[in-house]
Amino acid sequence: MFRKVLVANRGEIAVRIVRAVRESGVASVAVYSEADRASLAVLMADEAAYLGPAPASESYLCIDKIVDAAQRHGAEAIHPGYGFLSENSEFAEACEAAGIVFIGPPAAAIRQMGSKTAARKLAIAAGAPVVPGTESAIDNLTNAKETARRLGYPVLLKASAGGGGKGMRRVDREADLEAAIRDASSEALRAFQNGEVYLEKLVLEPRHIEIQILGDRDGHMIHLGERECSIQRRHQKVIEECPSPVMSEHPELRQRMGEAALRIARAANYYNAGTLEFLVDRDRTFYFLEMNTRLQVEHPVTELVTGLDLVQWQLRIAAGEGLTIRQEDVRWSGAAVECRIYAEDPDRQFLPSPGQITRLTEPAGPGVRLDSGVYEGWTVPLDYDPLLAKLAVWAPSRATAIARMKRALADYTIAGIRTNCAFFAEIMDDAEFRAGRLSTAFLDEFFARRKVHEPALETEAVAALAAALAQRKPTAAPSTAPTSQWLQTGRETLLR
Amino acid sequence: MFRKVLVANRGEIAVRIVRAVRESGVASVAVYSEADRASLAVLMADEAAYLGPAPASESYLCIDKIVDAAQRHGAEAIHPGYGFLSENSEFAEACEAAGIVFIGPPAAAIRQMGSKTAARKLAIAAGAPVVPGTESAIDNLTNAKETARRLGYPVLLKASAGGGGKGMRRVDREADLEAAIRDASSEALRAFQNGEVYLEKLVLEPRHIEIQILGDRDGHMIHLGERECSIQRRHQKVIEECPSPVMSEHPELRQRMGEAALRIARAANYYNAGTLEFLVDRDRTFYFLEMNTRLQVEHPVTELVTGLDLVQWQLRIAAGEGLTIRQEDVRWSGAAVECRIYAEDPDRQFLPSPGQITRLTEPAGPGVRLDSGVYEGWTVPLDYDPLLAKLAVWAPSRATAIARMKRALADYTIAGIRTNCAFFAEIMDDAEFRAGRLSTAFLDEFFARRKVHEPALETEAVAALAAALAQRKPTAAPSTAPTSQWLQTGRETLLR
Amino acid sequence: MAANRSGDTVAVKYEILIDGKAAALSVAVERFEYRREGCTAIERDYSAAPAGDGTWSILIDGRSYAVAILGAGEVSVNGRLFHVDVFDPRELRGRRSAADHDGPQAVTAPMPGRVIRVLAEPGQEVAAGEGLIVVEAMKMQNEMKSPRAGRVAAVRTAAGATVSAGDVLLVIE
Amino acid sequence: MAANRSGDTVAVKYEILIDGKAAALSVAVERFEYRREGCTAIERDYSAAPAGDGTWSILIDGRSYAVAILGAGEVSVNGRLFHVDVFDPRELRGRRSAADHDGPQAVTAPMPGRVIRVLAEPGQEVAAGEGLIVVEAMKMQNEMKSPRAGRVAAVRTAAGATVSAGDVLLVIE
Repeated sequence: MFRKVLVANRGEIAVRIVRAVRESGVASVAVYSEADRASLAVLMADEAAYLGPAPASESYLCIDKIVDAAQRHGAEAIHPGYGFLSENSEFAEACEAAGIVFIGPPAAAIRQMGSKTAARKLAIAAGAPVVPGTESAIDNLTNAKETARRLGYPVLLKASAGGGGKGMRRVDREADLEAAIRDASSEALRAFQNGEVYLEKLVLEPRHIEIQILGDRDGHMIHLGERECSIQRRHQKVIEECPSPVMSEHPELRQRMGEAALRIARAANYYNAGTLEFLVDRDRTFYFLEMNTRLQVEHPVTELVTGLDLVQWQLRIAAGEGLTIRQEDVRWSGAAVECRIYAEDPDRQFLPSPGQITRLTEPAGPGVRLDSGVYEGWTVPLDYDPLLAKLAVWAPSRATAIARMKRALADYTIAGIRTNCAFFAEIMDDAEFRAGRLSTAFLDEFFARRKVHEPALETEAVAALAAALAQRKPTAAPSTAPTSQWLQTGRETLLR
Repeated sequence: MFRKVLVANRGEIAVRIVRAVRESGVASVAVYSEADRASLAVLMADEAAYLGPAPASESYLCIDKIVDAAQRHGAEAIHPGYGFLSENSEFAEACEAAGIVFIGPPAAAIRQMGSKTAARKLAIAAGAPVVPGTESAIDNLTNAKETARRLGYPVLLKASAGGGGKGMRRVDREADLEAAIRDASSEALRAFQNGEVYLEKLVLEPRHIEIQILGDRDGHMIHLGERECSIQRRHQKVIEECPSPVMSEHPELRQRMGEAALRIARAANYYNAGTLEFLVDRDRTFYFLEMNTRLQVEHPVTELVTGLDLVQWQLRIAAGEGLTIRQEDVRWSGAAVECRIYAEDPDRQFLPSPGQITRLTEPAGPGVRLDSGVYEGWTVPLDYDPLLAKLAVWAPSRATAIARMKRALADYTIAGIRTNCAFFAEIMDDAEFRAGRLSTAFLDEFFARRKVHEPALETEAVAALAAALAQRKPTAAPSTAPTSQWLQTGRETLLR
Repeated sequence: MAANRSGDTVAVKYEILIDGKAAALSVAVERFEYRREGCTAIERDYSAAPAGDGTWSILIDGRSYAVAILGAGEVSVNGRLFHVDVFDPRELRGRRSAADHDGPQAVTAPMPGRVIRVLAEPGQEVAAGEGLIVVEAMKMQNEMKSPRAGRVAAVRTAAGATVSAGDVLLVIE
Repeated sequence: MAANRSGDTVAVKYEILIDGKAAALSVAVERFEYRREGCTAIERDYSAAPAGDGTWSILIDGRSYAVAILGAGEVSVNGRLFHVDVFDPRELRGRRSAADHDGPQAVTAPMPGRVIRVLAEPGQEVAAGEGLIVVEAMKMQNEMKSPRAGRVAAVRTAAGATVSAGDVLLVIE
């Protein structure tokens, strides 16, 4: 095992990895931008290295600064987390060139899977089904229009270098195609320094289900089953679970998708942890979408049902140890659900809500796992993704897991900024969600059918009473100046 | 299932039960004394009932007040938790008499096991080995001296109604017997309103291992394996784990003790959850000690390795549901360790440290379970047991669990009062503990061999620097007036 | 108890705007009255105990409410959110009229962030819903659209500028 | 940074009592010197960033220290506890002499709690280690023993009394 590992990331995932490194008896080095000087990861790590100003382009995306930090601190390996440089093959190569182990797959596999079009070709060659679409990036509008007509609207624009829904646009009519290509391409350029976009047939109301795989450098590879990630907003997952409700009804689907995933990963000579994303339509036909050549945000739900620690396995595999788990050893027990806690306002089109956390009370107790990157007094920077924490629960059954999640959400208090906790509590009560009838259209449909239940008048009165009491106790609440501003802005927004 | 359940307890266990009740879709009623008006359990429960002044004798020990509260609030059942009235057969009878379900075993079993001497007789009849000692309570000094001589010193004085080490004394010489009986008896009287004490041979350096059992009202009963609880101070468990290191080496012992436990419990016509405590000597000979006819403080370690929720099963069984788990269904996976976080000062003979918690940062993340009864700003009353929270961890192996516990302890910050967190961190590093060489003498031996490792001078300097910086920021630390007083007292104590 | 500590013995009256609905609250020592438009008023005895900074345990007839003041007018009661503003009458009237005047109208930043693009110039005629300014925060872009048809009277920001929630970015007349 | 904010540009000197050992600390802007009895002094550049109330992140040459002020002179550094008192020189001298005088000596409560029994009377001769008073808190009894042989000069409490840590319960002379 390594003696020292540098964690090239920030926020909750940096904390999660620092913890795994510590639990493996290895020293950890956190990195930080100006905005993250006192981040939780910096507090928890054994060492910390300054990268640069707040913008990621000057800190967390700087290959040279990170490799230099690893060398200065004598780190033998670098864990990239997710996002930032995690799927950047130049970074993986730069690490190896500097004699530092990149904790992830080989650079070649990252590059191949990093191009969605190349990944599609590989999957087709490996005999895995893919969504109909172009094999290559859009070069000019005429060809694009032609392809779109061939596939038939609606179509989906996606960034070749993409991920996390950035550079992605649904296009319903040819008239919108040009503008959509412009926006998607410029967004992709900003996000991935690569403006290439391509076209895909839009599969209607599919489930988004992904397969976790894990392999060692000697070619032994297994799958750890699926994660249902259909509940998304702006192509960003917000709720994930394992098992997928559809797998509970049709267990053979897990095996079939698991085998398809392994075929594709083997074709790429893959090792370490990776995830293959699929769309599953109403007939349970599945299409390979893309491969994420890194740890996923939602990996905890897999850890909760399998009892395996993916990050600790990533470390062991990168250190050259063999994967000692055989496919038949993998057991899926109970049900896990995860909610992504974002600094955003679900009542106002999920607008980001950075700022200082003035008070924090976190959920705990039986079956609750919280992976958080914040603390009371921390100021959530506006420079990065709004993910504050991942709240995951495990229970013997999905129904109990949902009840437990509801309980945990009610125990979660984050003051000073807006979060989506109360929004998740509503979803936990939604009949469609409880029935496991999920698709990527879930949230749109939810908002359509959503009716805010009139609270008991006494409950409402208590809210008013507390607000009045708080006014008498200046210490209790922040100045109400921002209040009026926010609410006014809110009302205007709603008028639009 | 019930519609509403009253939780007749306080602190972390009241919170844990309220959570289980909520997750079962049942309404909860918390109870509170004057000292607990704003307790975490009151905050979390759907309803709350006032019992009386702070002293337990005027609140949590008042059968009539609690039964009355349950009736006023329309609760169909009462969960007693542990301690207080949990092993009081009159309470169980009073509930049934009032038409309220007592969530626990039948009153007869409580009464029978409540008298240690009766329990011994039952165990002997059931063919389970017991520690040599008297069958009956001490009536006069002469007989006591005679018995002690027969058993041979050292002997152990124990309260017939006892539990948690109250009214317990080790006696090494006849000269000390009289004083020991007086102290033990008066302590027992205060704790249990019953001054009866009896004599037992002291088994030297035994392991304290207990077996968890669970049975329904139709006579189906299973055991959920053991908990190793050897690490105790003042006969109070402080660290518990499952599996016991001795079981890992000798798996057949779990089965043998499990069967003995079931024999005894069946002989008492027991149902619901219960625990049978045994002493295990160096040759792995085990002796039945006593039965706790209630939920144990340390139940989480069993839940973590078996995946079963004991409190939710207690509710179902009390509601008349059958126990659907067969003995062969029970699986023990991985390793769990629990530390009892007390408001006490381990550097000063574990003196209690009540007071206000000025800041609280709780551990979380993979494999960490925290059952806590406190929050930031809460004032820990001096009227009750000093247990603040139970920190439990699960991991695939005992070694990883220990590393994880160390990590979690480092992430735990409780300001304003003293706790034993740093003390536990030391034990996690202890070679004997890591080797699993445990006995009830563990802590005494630990203190004997304990050497405080000189910190790096830079680390010490950082402590001084921070204290100096804090002085410039009055907000950061409480006034230093108490400081000097504490430290002075501390020095005097150490001079004694 | 909170009411006690604040030391007043007669009822204090507040005008409340709760999730957009107007209400009147009158708080005396451990007793309050609440009348909300369209509902019959309720009167209750209550006990309020502080439970950490910005948090209270409120008991009404044995029912337990855990209340947290989240700031920015947000109040959580047993995990349910309410947007509450507490005013004195004059302030409230002032607010309400502000909503429905139709002179020049400000387009304000809905969130803290950075201005990515300004899509309109002073003097330009814009249609209702036409894009005016793109603000980015936390990797999310948000296009400010014109609240109504009109003319751009002034642009108060520029590409690259950092803005706070509520800042006026542009004025339509 | 904390040093910066406190606004002083010259070094500030402190006398420290840390886990019973005396030390001298001199703090300048982002640089400190620490000399503890029996060790060679160390001098370091540091960065201190506040990380929530009473908590700091302190970086020294890339090494990260999470520091929490726990109150009552207790400081936690990466989970390790230190008992630290910060004095000015005069106060410190006063303290030290206090330890080893042999006039009347106070027996103080080691913890907040209630007095269960008083075992000695004024005027009574007591031996070193003889039990004087029993205090109970959180279900635990603690017997205060005589620090030395002597005579009970005064009893300052009674059975049933509630006491705070450090209260003088009894005086031996």
